[in-house]
Parts: sequence; structure tokens; C-alpha cells
Amino acid sequence: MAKAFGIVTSTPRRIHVAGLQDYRSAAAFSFLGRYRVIDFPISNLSNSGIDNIQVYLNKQPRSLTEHLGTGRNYNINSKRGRLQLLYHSQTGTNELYNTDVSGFLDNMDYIQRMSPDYVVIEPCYMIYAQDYDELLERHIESGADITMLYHKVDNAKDHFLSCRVVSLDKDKHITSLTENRCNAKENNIFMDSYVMKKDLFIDLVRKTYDFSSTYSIAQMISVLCTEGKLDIRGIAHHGFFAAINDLNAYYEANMDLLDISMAEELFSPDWPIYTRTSDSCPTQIFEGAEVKRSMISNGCLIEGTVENSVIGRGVVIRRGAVVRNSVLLAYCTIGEGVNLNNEIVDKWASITHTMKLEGEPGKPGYVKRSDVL
Amino acid sequence: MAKAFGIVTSTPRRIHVAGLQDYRSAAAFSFLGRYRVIDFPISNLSNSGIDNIQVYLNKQPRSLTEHLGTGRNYNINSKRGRLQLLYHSQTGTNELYNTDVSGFLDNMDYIQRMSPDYVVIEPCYMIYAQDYDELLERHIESGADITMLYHKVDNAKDHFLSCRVVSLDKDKHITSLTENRCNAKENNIFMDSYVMKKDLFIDLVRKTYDFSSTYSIAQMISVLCTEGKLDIRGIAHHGFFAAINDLNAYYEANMDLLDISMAEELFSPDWPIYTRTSDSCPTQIFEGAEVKRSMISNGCLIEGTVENSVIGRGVVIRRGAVVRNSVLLAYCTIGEGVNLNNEIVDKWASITHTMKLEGEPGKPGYVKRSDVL
Amino acid sequence: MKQVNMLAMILAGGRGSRLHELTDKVAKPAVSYGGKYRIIDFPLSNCANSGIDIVGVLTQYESVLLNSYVAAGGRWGLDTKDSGVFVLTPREKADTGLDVYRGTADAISQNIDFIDQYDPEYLLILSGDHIYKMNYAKMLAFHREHNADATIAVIGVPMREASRFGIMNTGEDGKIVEFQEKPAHPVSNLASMGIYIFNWKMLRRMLVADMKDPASDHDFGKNIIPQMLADGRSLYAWQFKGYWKDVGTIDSLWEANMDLLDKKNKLDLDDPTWKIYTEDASALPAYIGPDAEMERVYITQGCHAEGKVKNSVLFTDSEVRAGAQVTDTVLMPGACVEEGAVVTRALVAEGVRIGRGAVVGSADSESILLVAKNVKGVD
Amino acid sequence: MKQVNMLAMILAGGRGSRLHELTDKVAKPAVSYGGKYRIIDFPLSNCANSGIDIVGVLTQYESVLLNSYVAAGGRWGLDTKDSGVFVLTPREKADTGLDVYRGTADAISQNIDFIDQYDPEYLLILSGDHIYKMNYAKMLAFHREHNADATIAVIGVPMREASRFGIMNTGEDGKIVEFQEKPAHPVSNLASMGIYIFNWKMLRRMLVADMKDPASDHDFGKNIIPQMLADGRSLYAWQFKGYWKDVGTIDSLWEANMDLLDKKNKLDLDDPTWKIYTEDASALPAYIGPDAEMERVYITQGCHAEGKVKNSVLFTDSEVRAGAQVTDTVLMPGACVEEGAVVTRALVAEGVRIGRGAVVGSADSESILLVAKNVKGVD
Repeated sequence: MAKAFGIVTSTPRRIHVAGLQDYRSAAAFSFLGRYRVIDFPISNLSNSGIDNIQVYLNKQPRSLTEHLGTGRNYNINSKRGRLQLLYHSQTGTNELYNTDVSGFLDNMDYIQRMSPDYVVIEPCYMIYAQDYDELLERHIESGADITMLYHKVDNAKDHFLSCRVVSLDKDKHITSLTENRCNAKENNIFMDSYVMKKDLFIDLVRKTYDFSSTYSIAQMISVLCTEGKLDIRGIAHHGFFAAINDLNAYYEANMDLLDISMAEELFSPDWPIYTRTSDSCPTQIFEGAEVKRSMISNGCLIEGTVENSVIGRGVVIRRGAVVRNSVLLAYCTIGEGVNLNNEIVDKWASITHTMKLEGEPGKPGYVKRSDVL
Repeated sequence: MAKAFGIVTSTPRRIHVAGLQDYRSAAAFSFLGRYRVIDFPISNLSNSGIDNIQVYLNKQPRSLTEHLGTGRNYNINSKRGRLQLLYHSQTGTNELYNTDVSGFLDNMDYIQRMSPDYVVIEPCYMIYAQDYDELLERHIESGADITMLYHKVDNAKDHFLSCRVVSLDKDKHITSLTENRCNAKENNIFMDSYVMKKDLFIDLVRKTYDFSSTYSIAQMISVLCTEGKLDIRGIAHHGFFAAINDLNAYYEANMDLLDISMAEELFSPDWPIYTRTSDSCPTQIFEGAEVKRSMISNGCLIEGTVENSVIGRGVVIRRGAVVRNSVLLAYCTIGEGVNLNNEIVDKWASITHTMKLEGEPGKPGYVKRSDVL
Repeated sequence: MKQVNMLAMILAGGRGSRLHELTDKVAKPAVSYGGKYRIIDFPLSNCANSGIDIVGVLTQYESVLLNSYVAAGGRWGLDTKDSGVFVLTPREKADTGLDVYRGTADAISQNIDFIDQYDPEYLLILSGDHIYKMNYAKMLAFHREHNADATIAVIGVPMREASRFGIMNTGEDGKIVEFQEKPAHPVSNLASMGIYIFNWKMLRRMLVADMKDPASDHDFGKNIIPQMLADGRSLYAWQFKGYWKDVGTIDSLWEANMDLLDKKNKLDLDDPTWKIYTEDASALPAYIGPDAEMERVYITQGCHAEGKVKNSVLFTDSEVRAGAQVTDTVLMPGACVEEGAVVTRALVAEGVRIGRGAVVGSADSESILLVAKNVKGVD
Repeated sequence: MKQVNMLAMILAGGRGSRLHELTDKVAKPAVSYGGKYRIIDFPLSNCANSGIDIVGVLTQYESVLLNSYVAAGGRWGLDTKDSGVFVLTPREKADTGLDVYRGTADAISQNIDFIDQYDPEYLLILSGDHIYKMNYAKMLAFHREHNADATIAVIGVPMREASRFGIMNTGEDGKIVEFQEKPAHPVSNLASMGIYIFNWKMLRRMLVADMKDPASDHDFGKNIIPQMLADGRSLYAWQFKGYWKDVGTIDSLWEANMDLLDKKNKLDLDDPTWKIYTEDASALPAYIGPDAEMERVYITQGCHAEGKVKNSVLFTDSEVRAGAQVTDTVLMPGACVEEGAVVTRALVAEGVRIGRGAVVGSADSESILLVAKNVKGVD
């Protein structure tokens, strides 16, 4: 059937989203009201006809396990396909050991049992749409050993910190893969996504571990592409792209999609982004409310003012409250007369006594989960 | 709806099943060919009309997550009910801290969110059928604070090591809960199963932790029932009962159910034990085969002799092979002419070169997972 | 085994011709309601929440959409090993030809074999065209307590309207002494909701006899219930006190939608302990544009509002473009009000477009305007 | 989106009267086969494994069991957000009354609205009464490669039997030049398997025309295919080479079961890459008693064998008691051979009991004995 199986890697060590990540992995972050970040990589694979998928989890697996279920919401036929959640235990002694490679080695049995010839690897903390079936065709046609996906950006100087950048020659061979040192505006951000033969992948995992037990696959590829023994190429991705690598990136990715034309491009009817329903009822907007330029999920009760904001499921905004330029996660309550600006409010939080909260542009405020302020 | 929610606890620290437990928790052990041990507690809850269930997991959660799925196989309505898999991280520094109580505390949020008034707690390593709806009615009627389930056995001297025993007065009040010191044949084995109000349970969890951070709920109850402040009673369980507390107990529980009348009592049509299907085809028994007094799962190919054995799914027994008094887990292969007696063979193992393997009665042999012998 | 040994059958046969074009392509129970729901979500969710695992849906008219809709039982969690939603249409048998259902009782009679597969103790009969939340388990508990042969759910209606309903005259304990279909001079205001619990064994015998009776209309209200009363059986009325609405006309469907705009309305779809489940649309959250004005609006996923919306219910994927004004209106799924159009006191059917600048409906119309076809723009 | 833009329709209407009492209560596709399966598991599992997500099952005869069986699409993994198995029975529409399907083509015509919901590029037509494993995705690839209007799956049959089949005469590349229904003097041995892929837009136009033709039998083999050939359309034959069996008679159903006893038989139900999915019985593993003798037996969950079983297929929950002998026999689900009874060359129907000491069937009977009713014991 499908030529490839998919792997969604766990949040890499170098990614740290302050606040949110205390409660769940980046994959499980709520995004744009009703989604979670992992909905994007899984929908990409499912829409590409890939229905054997391994999702690697390290910490706090509960919410992801429940969200993904058996993959029915993502159109994955549970008989023909399989959504496998693979845990890799984390060493407490030294964080350095907790690489993607150690996760793959822990579950090598299950990688080897996969019958497709190719593997597609995706990160769990990036948001984009990509047809991997098409990418796979181009990879096979090109004769390359490894094909990597990158996105050309013009704001690499103050964004995409802790991401990697690639350099390419004329034939689209990767000549280097290095950390983004934020020293150039224009740069090709590596999307942590690649395609190769399953056998090469297994080989690579073992070689990486032998080379250094603290190396990730990407670090190994960075060595290999200077060696020149493997044919490693890049393909440019077009369309919406965001990496959730820190709290500000999370905030900006949400805000960017308030541009409805941008949102409609990412959420194309040809490429549905699936998620799990919460069976919330529609949202009620009451007399006296003012709502402008906002995404409103279901189950909300809105009596106040909402502008330029992303509102999660079941949020309550009471009379006289003003919410501007903010991202509100599910089930939080903004009390009467409370004024929010540039804030991220985590799930179940309730802001009723603190009358004003204002983050700075470029440095949004964060309210912890279940907190009462 | 249902008066109670259910909790299935993770394998307690004191349980150690040599061999099998290296690869999965006791809950995930294959049992009687097509089942897993956890099928029993979950089916008990589902058949009792309890469809909000928390399953606590500590180590190796992959196979259980996949086996349980969203609970559809167990008739749990995923909208009305919820099968929640809750992980509690294990402290590497000192095993003593890894109690059921630390698991409950890790997930106190999710316990508090439960709406039913009562909680039913079951172990994941015991095999029995029990109508908890009936037990709950008796508990409520009696006015007791805690009702505990026990089973009267006459082989406690050389069995049920590391289990606990209860003593009762005439009114069925628990007067003591102690470790089975194997000093008496007849004893009341505590089935690690109790019913109480949710509020009392939450209270008890916190009290236990305050009393000693290494204590389990059972240890705390053992203190409380001598104090006499709480009304703690026992109810006797009747019917098949097995505790999978070590490798021999695992072996014997399988063997005991080769008595078909015993098996038919445990697997009553009124009280279905649910499990996850593997979509194996039926079993083929060829010319020259001899099969007697055995349970044979689907998908096997049998050319040799099988006697007094439990055969898992997809097992291959070649010509001239003789399998006696053994438990074969799924997908293992017994080669031509190989002779097995009193053995437990783990999943995917293949015995083709070693012509004879014989465990002792009371001390069955064990062949590791995926081993080639 | 499971606690509730009761099987439910939903009579979803009706074309509902008073809903005009809304039921041209779909049976009435599949008509949309409340932003994201269909009418049949209510009895099905009630069943799921009441612990009923097997539901038969009886239909014969234009069942394709209804059929494919309810067959996905997972929407209500009714897709476990031993649960399911089954669409039951008339069929050819070894000894009979293909024939339509002749009445509500006949629809059940023709599916006795289906019911027998599950051997239920009780049978719950529901209709597929009411909006309400009801715990059938409570009704069953009442039925058992009274050792009834049948229990009928009733609701108090204003006395002056009672003559429009089937009225139950009961004793103090709820025992039904008389049943009057649309009485000229009602003595009670307890109207039948068309929801019955029967002891299956007894009902089965009655249905077998009824099938052979050439004089019978094969109808529960006209034949089975009166016969039971005549036989001196014990029938009880169980009084329901929540929100209940028959949405059989355009006006009543519109009203039932408008009810949702009230703060703390009686239907309370937000109640986490009694959710109404439905199909999940792959759609963005509702997007409200920079110049939109929204007041008293019920809005759901996939909506896109740029204009002015007041006192209205916006269904999945409906659109109100810039400069448009939508007041006292229901926009069904995918309906679109283009730039500058004005829509007032209307129910705009699924997928219908109101062209640029068009003016539709009026604030002082007596009844609600059904817009079932695209309206051309004026510029 | 998903890779395969093809929708499948299974024609499961047949009563299959040559299966006698086996189809009294169930439609032929619901008849049991191979220990744990039903016939319709084969086309449904083939669809699931071929990546087809939407399957319509067309039925009108005794559809209750078939209906509730296939409606649980989860058995084949066909219950994801956008997949499903839908039972399609004749129904009343706004403009037509309730009418039976008049032929294979009419069954599709009456469900054009269902198909249009999904807007497929290709339509796959299957029949519900064959045992085989086929990758329809491969057939579709062939269809696309040849730019065909329709592709028909064919299988080579022995030349001497060819006159019993619909025979395709093809050119070298597989292009069909002629179709002969049961030719007296066949020139090819390529028999139609009743499996078609059509370009939906083209077929839709033909069906609309065919519905209005009073002279038509509304049948694919008799009308649609000949018409396409007459119109000079490009039809291709795709040759299938695996196991394929029509199980339309008691003898052929018995034979198809017996085929499973052969080591490495061609059907190979054990193939992990192409599993056949079915209902999962809540049953113990097969239990074989202390004095049982088993040789060449196909046995499944829930069976309980204490006697002597040779060359036989034992279905779910069937029983062979102590001292009983079962030879060359198929015991359907729940069939029970009591103590000392002897059963030879028989097919014992679902739930039938052969009483103590009874002797049923004989080793040299020409055809297989169907035992459809309980047989009384002799002691």
C-alpha cells in the first residue's frame, strides 16, 4: 500500500517554551483555539496516504495519548494502519543522553517491523502543511539518499533561535546544516523533516549512536553532509510555516493566523487538519459584547470585548472585560471589568481579582494553568 | 449515571514475575492464550456499568496503551464514559517512593474532576470476576466507610507470597490487614480491591502521604483498622481467583483453567471478558497432529503433539514436536522434534535447535521474548 | 452485563412536509438545528447519556443522508463491541414482499426480528423530531417502580392549547385512566410526548395480533394505547419538566433556534453532564472580522462574519460578508449573505446564497420567511 | 487527501435460494464461512486493505442481520472520520414511491444521490458472494494506465467450463472486443468475476439513460456492458490469478470450506499483509478435551471438541461431544454434535443439534447433506 511509514519525533531537548511546557510537551500545546500542534504533522501524514505512524513521546504522555486515541479522528484506518505511541524513557542523570536517537534505539523492534520501504520523519513542534506523497515521489525520482525539507525565511535574525539552518549548492545538495546563529535575516530554516529509505534510517540511527551517544540524527547529518558520501538534498517548502520554539513564537504563530487569508491557505479544504472534538456547543455572544478580528472556538460565553485574539473552547468573558491581542486557552474565565493585553492564559485559569494584565509586544505575558489571579 | 468510577492500580512494587515482567507490566501479561490480565478488571468494571475508568501505569506503557485503546472493545461508550490512562513517573532514586499513593497524588486533578460519589479500586494483576454494582449496593446498605474484597484460600502456605491477608470479626469488620507470612494454609487473601466514597478516598490518599511517603493505601488501612475510627468491612469473593504474583502463580493460573468447568465458570456468558482482537484466522491442525486437553488460540499451525497446554495466537508447532504442560505465548515457533515440558515460552521466541527443554513442577522454565534457542 | 436492559427505537419516518423545501432532500430528523446539530442528535445523545446501547432508527423516506449520518454511531459513542445505531428500512422477507411501514406500530412490528436479536426486557419508543434533553433511565426507574405495562412521558401544556394534543387523564399516582386524542374539552393538560416504555414481551404479543387486524391503523396512539386501556392494563404517565419543542413547522424551528440566544436558556446545551453529540466539522473556529458587529449571536465553528449580526443563529460554515446585516435570522449550514445584503426574520436554508445588496424578509412579517433558493444580488 | 478516489458498491441483494434454508433468515452475503467469517467479510476487508474508505452495501432481502453486521464498520477499520460502510435499501423519495431494485444497474441508479455526496472519480462494483482476496488498488492502477472507460476483472476458467460463464474476448493488451454471456462455443476462457471499475461521470450518464429505457433489464451484464461495447468505449479485462470461489450452492460452500484444510492453500487466510477482518466473538480459545482426536481440522475460538474430528471445519462455538465422530463436515456457528453421534459429509447449519447417537450423512453420498434442523438422538 503506502510506500512509507511516518515518524513524529518527540520535542527535542533544545526546544523550550516557557510556561506551557511545564504542563505538556510541545506536541500537545493547544493551537488556534481548537487544535493541538500535533494535529498538523499527523494530518499531513494521513492526507498523504500514510497510515502507519509512530509518535515518539518522552514526558507527560497523558494528554497526547487521549488526544490521538487510535487515530480515527485523523482518518487512519485502524485495521490497515496503526497509530503507535512509543515512549522513550528519559535518563535523569544527564539530559544530554535524551536524544531522538535514544528513542529510536529503545523502539528499534517496532521500527524494524514496519513493512514500507521508506520513512518520513516529522517534528512535533512545527506548523505547516506538506504533501509527503509528492515529496516522496520527488525524493525517489532524484535518486537522493536523504531529502530534507526547509523553509526560506527573512526574519531568522530574531526568530527561529535553536532551530537549524541549511546551505545548499546549485543542485540543491545540502552543503551544511548548522545552528541558527541569528546572524543573517534571510536563511533556510531546516524543518526537522526528512525522507529516506527505512534501511538507511536504521543504519543512520546506529551510526549516530556509535559516533556519539549524545548526538541527534540532525547532528549526524550535519557531519555527513560535509563528508559527501551520501547524496543529501533539500526541497523548499512553501506556504505557512511556524516553529513553536519559544513562548513568543507560539504567540506569534497564533496571531499570524488572525490574518484570515493566511489561515485559509493553511486550512485548505483539500488538506483538512483533523483534531479531536470536545463536543462543545456553539458559542453565545450576548448583548453588549464587542468581538472583532478574532478566532472564537465553541462553547464560549462572551459578554465583554474581544479584539485581535484567539479564544479557546469554553472560555467565559464577562461583562466589561476587555481582551486584546491575547491567546486564551480552553476553559479560562476573564472576570467582570478585567483588562488583558498581550497575554497568554493557560487552561482553566481564572482572572477575576487582578484587574489588569499587560504583556509587552514581543514578550507576551503568561498566566499558569488553573491559576486564580 | 453510574454511582462509582473505577480505578485500576499499577503493578505494586512488591510483585515480581521473573522473566515476563522484564518486557511489560503484569497488567499486560498475556493470559490463557487470547487475553491479557488487565482484561479482567476492566471487564468487571464495564459489566458493572462503570464506564469512567482510570488505569494507572508506571513502566512500559506502550503495549497497554495499544491494547486498551479508547475502551470500545470493553463496551465503554467513549462519549458517556472515559478510559483514562494515567502515568505516574517513577523515581529512580529510591524505589520505596513509587507507591500507588504517589501515582494518585500525581493525578489528583483527574480524580477530583470525577463526578460519581464512589470509587471502586481494583488491582491489575489478579484474575477474577466480580459484580461491583452489587458490591457497591452492599457497601452502601451496610453503612461501612470502606468495604474490602477478600478470598478464602487453603493454600496460603506456599502461595500468595507478597499478598496481604485480612482477619475479620463476626460482623465482618476487618480487624487486621497484614502480609501473608505463609504460616497458615487457610487464610483470607485481600484482593487489593475496595469500595469507598470518593471524598474519603482523596482524604485517605493525602493522609497516607502525610503519614509516610513510602506507604501504600493498603499499608495505611492496615494502620487504620487497628485504630478503629473507620468502619472497615470485608466481603468474601466466591468463584475463580488467582493472583499473578510470581512466575509460578502465572503458570498455575493458566493450567488451572484447563479444567474446562472451571474456565466456563470464570468465562460466564453473563459476564463476558472482553479483549482486543488480533484478527487472526482460525487454527489449522494437520495430519499427524495430536492435541489433547489444551486451549488453542487462533492463527496456529499445529503438526506436532500438544497436551495439557495453553497455546497463544499464531504459534507454530512443527512435525514431531511435543509440547506438554506448557504455556506458549503468541507467535512462538516450536521446531521439528523439539520436546517441551513445564515451560513458559515468551512471545516471538523460536525453539528450533535446542531439542529438549524441561522445567520442574512448581518451577516452570522460562524462555525469553524473541529468543532463538 | 450492562445495567439498562432497554432497547430504543426512533420513529424517524416522517417527511415533515410542513417544513417545505427543508425536507426535499433529507428526512425531517436530519434537518439542522442549533448551529451545529441535527434534530436526531437529541434522541440519540439522550440514549447514549441514558446508558442505552442499541438504537434502531426506523425510516423509509429519503434515508440516504439520515442513513449515512446515523450509521456512524461513533458520534454518540454508540460503536462499542456490543452497541450500535441501526437504520431499519422496510425490506423483503422470505414470506412477504417489500412494503412501506403502515403506521407507527407497524414499523415496530416489521422489525420484531431485529428486536428479538437483543432480547430486551423493555422497549423505548421515541420520535425523531423533538428538541429536548431527557434521561430515559429515570423514566425507566419510574416504570419499574410502578410495575407498569407501559409508561408514557407527558408534559404539561397551557390548558387553552391542550386540545391540540393527545391528553392523558391520570389518577393521583400517575396512573392513566383515560387517553383523549385532541379533546374539545380537555380535563387535563398532560400531553403525550410520543415517548413510550413498554414491557417488550407484552408489546410483542399485542403487535403480532395488531398486524393481523385489518381494521387497525397500526398506530400506537390510535390502536395500541387505547387497546391496552380497554384491556385494563396498568399504564402510567411520567411527567417531564424540561425544555421540549416540536420543530414541525418553519416558525417553530426558527423559534427553537431563537430560544438559544437567551442567557441561561432552559435547553442549556452547555451542560457538561448531558452533552449533545453531533458530527464534528473539520472547520476553523468561528472567525469574526475587524469591522463586524455581533450582538446576541449563537455562532459555531467554520462561521465567518464580517458584517452586522444581531439576534441570530449562525450554523457551521455560514458566512456574513462585509456590510451585510443579519437580524432575527437563522443561517443554516453554509448559507451565505453577500456584501451589503439585508436579511431579517428569515430562515435561510443550507448552502443558500443571498446575493450582494439583496433585501430579504421584513421585521414585521407575521411568519418567518423560508429562503430555500439562492437570491440574486441587486448590483 | 486520501490516495484512492474510488468508492465501492457491493451488490448484496441476492437471496441465494440455492443455499436453501441457510438463507431463510439471512441474506446470502451474511452466510458464515471459514470458521469465523461471513462471506461479505471478503469484499469488505478487500476494500479496507485496498485503501477504499467508503463502501455502500445494496440490499433489500432480509437485511436485518446483514444490516446490523455491516453497519459496525469498525470491524474493517471503516469507521474513521471520513470513512464508513453504509447499507442502502430501496426508499421512498420526494418524487417516487418505494420500489425494489429492478436489476444490478438499477440498484446503483437508485443510489446516485448517495454516490454524488462523495463525488468519486471511480466507482467499483462488487458482488457480495465470492470468496477471494483482491487488491482493488492494483486493478485501479491498471484501469488508469489504460485510460479505460471501464475495467472488468476476469479469471481464467477451464475451457470446458467456460460456457457456464460470461466470457470476455480480448485483444493482446487486454482490451475487450466482445462479451458473450454463457457462450455455447467459447473462444476464450476469461470469465467475468462481476467486478467492475467505471469512470463515475460516464457511468452516471449511462445509468440516467438506462433508467428511462423501458426495454432494459437494468443489468450491468445484460445492458450496460453491451451498450458500452456498442458505443465503441474502451473496456479492459484485468486478469486476476488468485483463489476465487462462488459459494452459491451447498456443495460449493462446503468445498470452499474444505479448501482451507490444505497446507499452504491458495486462499492463505494467515497472510498478515492481507487480513480478513470479521466480528470478534467473546469466546474462550478453542478447547480440545483429554480424549479428543483431531486430524486435518480448521478450528476457531469458542469451539469445544471432546470427540473425534477429521477433515472438518469447526465454526465459532461449535461443539463435538465425547464419543462423537465428525468427518468431512462443516459445523456452522454453535452447531453441536452430541455424545456418540456420527456426522459424515454434511454441512450442519447454525445452532443445529445432532442428538446423541444419531447418524447423519454418509461417506459415499454424491452431494453434501445440509442439516438445517435439529436431529433427534437415538437413545
